[in-house]
Amino acid sequence: MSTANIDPNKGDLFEFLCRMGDNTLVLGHRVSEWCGHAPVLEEDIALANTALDLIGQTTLWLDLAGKVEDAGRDADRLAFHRDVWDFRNLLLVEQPNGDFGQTIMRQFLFDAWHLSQLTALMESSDAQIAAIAEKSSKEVTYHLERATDTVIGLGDGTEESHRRMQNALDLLWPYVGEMFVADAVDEAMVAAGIAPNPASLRPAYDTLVNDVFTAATLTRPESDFGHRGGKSGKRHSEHLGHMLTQMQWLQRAYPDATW
Amino acid sequence: MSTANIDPNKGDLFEFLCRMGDNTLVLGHRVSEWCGHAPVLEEDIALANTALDLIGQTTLWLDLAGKVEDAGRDADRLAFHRDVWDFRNLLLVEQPNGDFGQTIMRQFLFDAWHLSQLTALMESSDAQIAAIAEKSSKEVTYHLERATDTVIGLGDGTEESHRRMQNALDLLWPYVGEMFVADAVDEAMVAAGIAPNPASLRPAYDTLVNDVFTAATLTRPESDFGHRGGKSGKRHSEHLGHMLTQMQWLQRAYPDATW
Amino acid sequence: DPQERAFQERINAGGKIEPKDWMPEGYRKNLIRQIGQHAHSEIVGQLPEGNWITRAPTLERKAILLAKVQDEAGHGLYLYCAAETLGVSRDQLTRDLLSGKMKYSSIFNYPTLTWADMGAVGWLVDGAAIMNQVPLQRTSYGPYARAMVRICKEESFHQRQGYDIMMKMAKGSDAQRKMAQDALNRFWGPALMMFGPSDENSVHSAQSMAWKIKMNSNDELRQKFVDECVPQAEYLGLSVPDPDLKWNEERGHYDFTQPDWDEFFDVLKGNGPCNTERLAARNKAWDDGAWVRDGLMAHAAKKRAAKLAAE
Amino acid sequence: DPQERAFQERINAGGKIEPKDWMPEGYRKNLIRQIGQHAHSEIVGQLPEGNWITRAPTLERKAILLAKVQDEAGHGLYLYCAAETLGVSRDQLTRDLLSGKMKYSSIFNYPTLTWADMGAVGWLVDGAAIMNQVPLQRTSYGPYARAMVRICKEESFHQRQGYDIMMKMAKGSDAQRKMAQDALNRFWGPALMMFGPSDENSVHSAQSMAWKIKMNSNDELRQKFVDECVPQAEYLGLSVPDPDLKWNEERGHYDFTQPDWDEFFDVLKGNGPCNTERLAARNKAWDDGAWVRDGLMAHAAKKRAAKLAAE
Repeated sequence: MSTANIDPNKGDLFEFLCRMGDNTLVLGHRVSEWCGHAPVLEEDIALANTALDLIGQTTLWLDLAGKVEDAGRDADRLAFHRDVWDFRNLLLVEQPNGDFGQTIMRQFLFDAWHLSQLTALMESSDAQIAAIAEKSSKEVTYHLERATDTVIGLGDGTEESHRRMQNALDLLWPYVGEMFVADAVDEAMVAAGIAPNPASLRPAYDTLVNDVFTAATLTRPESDFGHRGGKSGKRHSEHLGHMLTQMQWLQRAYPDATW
Repeated sequence: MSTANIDPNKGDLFEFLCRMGDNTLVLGHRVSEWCGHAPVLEEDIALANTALDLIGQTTLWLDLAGKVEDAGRDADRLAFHRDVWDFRNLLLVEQPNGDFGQTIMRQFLFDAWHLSQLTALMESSDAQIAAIAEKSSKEVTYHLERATDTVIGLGDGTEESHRRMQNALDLLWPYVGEMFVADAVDEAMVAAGIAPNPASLRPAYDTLVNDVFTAATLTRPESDFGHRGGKSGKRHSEHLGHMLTQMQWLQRAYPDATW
Repeated sequence: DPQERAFQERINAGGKIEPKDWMPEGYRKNLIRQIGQHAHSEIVGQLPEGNWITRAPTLERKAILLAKVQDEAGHGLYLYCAAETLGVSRDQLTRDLLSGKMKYSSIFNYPTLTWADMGAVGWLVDGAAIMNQVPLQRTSYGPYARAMVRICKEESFHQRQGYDIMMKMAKGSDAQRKMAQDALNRFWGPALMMFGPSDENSVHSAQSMAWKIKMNSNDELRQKFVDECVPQAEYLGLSVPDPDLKWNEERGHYDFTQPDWDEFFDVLKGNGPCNTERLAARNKAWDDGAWVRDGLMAHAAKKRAAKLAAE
Repeated sequence: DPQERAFQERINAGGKIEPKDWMPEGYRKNLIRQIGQHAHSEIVGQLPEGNWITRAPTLERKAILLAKVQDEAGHGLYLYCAAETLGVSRDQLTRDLLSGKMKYSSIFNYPTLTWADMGAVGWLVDGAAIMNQVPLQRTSYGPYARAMVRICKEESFHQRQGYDIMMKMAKGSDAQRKMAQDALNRFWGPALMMFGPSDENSVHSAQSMAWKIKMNSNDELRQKFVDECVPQAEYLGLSVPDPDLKWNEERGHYDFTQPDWDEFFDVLKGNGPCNTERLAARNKAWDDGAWVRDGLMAHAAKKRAAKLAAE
């Protein structure tokens, strides 16, 4: 990845950075919705911690996106003043929290991709991206460990916890495929040595999640059909718009205020 | 009521009209949240119908409020561009839908007050208010009939439906008192022959709801403690702000658009 | 079979079949499937539009949208009644919807993402529905034909309202125009799919047309729809997302690109963007409402018993 | 009782009582009540602030608020641990919270209605909490005193963050200033109530002070709080909602109006604006989470069993 070094189109790089930042923004928001409502105090703390890391990463990615775009938008402007069609997060991360099992399964499916993406980005030809990836990967290593343990603990727990985890997996699996599909933006990133080819991350991902599902006594769904439209922004789910009403209301209502 | 006829302070009249219009706006919104999710098709239709009536009444009240205020705000401007502290609806109507029983109990407790308020307003010294009240009272007569039948049907239905209706009543009863407490605005309305003294509506209300609770085999809560702060705007519940994020997002995000 | 022949001749002569008339099992079954599916579509169709009721931009728009969704529920009711005349209960049909055994129109498995989608749904989705339904006013089964008459009247009203929303958006601010174009981009293909696959691939077509429970070929209606929509899109100043779209002087029709039929079959299999959510929402409404239905029935039974005892 | 006398003398001499030391039943019970109530307050206290995490105005503010609420959960954890050293389990304390048998600070029964409330809660509520807690770093029970040291450090940080939010709001746009004043208006009285009723009406005061599990009188702390807050409000350009507030040269303190004690007792009885919701939210979290706790315990048991079998 670090061998090539063609200067990418500014627009492609901006898109790529929004994808990274919107994933953490949207997932961070979802996780923060749990605040005060987790099944046990330790989980309240851990979920808040995860959300906190993701919001921090968002600031890094979206500030850099704003710098690349060079149109006077910073991370806050990007986070709070775009409408659904401008969001570039994976459909997976905008899915609702559901029960705790659904939240943790979503986290695990994302973290497993996120960590390998960040690990690859640490070798990016873009030093700023490599630096953000390095910092983030430490946090995400911990997220993945926790999510893995919890998926295994609940998958291989009681009959009810097993059933709920299997339901969560069945529900969320169709959102996994989108992570690994490349488009023109990805190709431009690969050509510039900035980011890995999404498809190249799949084999390791499959190995990891298969091992975890086995330990968790969960059955991986047979179909690998994958919904698309989040990372391209072409067709998000209805959930994102509802999230934005909450996330952006204050900034939309008081556009001139500083906070 | 129609004997006195002192010209009221414009501000008081504006407040009063906002109270009427905000009640119907907020309750109409809540009821519309059911759309597509009711327990049976006939209820989907009936709930949509109720919401529709309430939204229609909102337009009448808030347009009149805007005319009285004479600052260039129409019903839409008032509905979609005020923040929580400027809302004057009863706390009752902003309470969440809960289960269907809670929704219907809220409707009944409100309708019973609403109809007697509108009936009194038909005698208002203000002809425009009397006209809106007359039109609305026809719709609300029907709302009250339906809500009454449903409260009785579910209260005196199965054990489960009885339990749920009693829970709903216990939960919502503390929001009834606010309807009957007069403040300076009410006193100004009484003095001007515009609106009845809120307290004067209580005896008939008590008779009505007691009869319905008896028929529904429900026990009226002992305490008549009543929460306040909605109609004065001093302290709404946390629910209203969340409702506004949804209700007002589009108008806040695109303040220059016409729709 | 002379009974079947007489039945067919009556249909050929333009006669109506009524509930008490004899009819072939296949006719009954096909009608139940078709009417039921249509009823389910009205019910599930409440969801994508209901999604924007709480975010409507003005009180008037909110009222119009509420009224529209209410109409759809009403259509569902007429259609379930029409199906009941064929000897299947609404509860049975509902259970078949909720279990996934019966289908509803695939279009409702697409999400509504901006306010412009309320325009696009009214304009294109109701537009396509009308195109399908107007001929069904002349369908051979009496109760179905009569339900269609009422429904078509309201649907064309809805379509005009949808087009009116699109107009406001297309003639509005830059952001609004962008929303309108984006909505058209997302709904064009799915709307074309509403007429079903090309006739050569359609399972039920020939027999259904003989029985007059299907009045036109899928391709015929799709062409008619395209011919009607393209000038409407032009009037809005929006571009139809089909680079190969052009007027064919010779045919007197627009040539256009077929929608993505792989996507269509994917959605049919349950892989549409919202299949899972739509069915989950309906199932939840049904399950959460069980105590209400039970409660009201128990009360009605008590009242009947009391009345009997008093007599 | 010589044992009790020795115990009291040790306290008088500034000694610390540790978990394994003998202690009077009343001391233990009072401490459990006080520490448990404090822990519950941290837990329930997550809710009013959690209410704005998803609506925070900037990424930084969102992160700060998340960190703060996380700290509160952490404080809850320390305090439950401190209580556990007295022989009561966290689960037991939780059940007593959820059933309404144990209390939490009444302040959390007030709603948070605008972003300025995040400022007011930090400034006034954490401010009042610190005023109560700083002296408790010297309380006689060792584990409690040590928990307080950690907690106070973080709380004073939270208070500064709250004041910083108020500053931004008070120096911001008209709407922001209005929000800030409105927040102060709503939280001033409830904050004064946080010190408890006047000492003559306080049940546990005298004995608790002798045992050094209460270090100052309620009125004394309330006065100190007012004296500190009034100049801070002035600096913000906000007015304290008390028309009779004025500096009393002679006393060297501000004279101020007592909060509405009827309201205080109403809230205590369960009639605060949010009592029902707060308890319902905690009960729902607990009930909905039962399968998670059970699942993780079952898994841990399986792992232990497997490990044992392997040995």
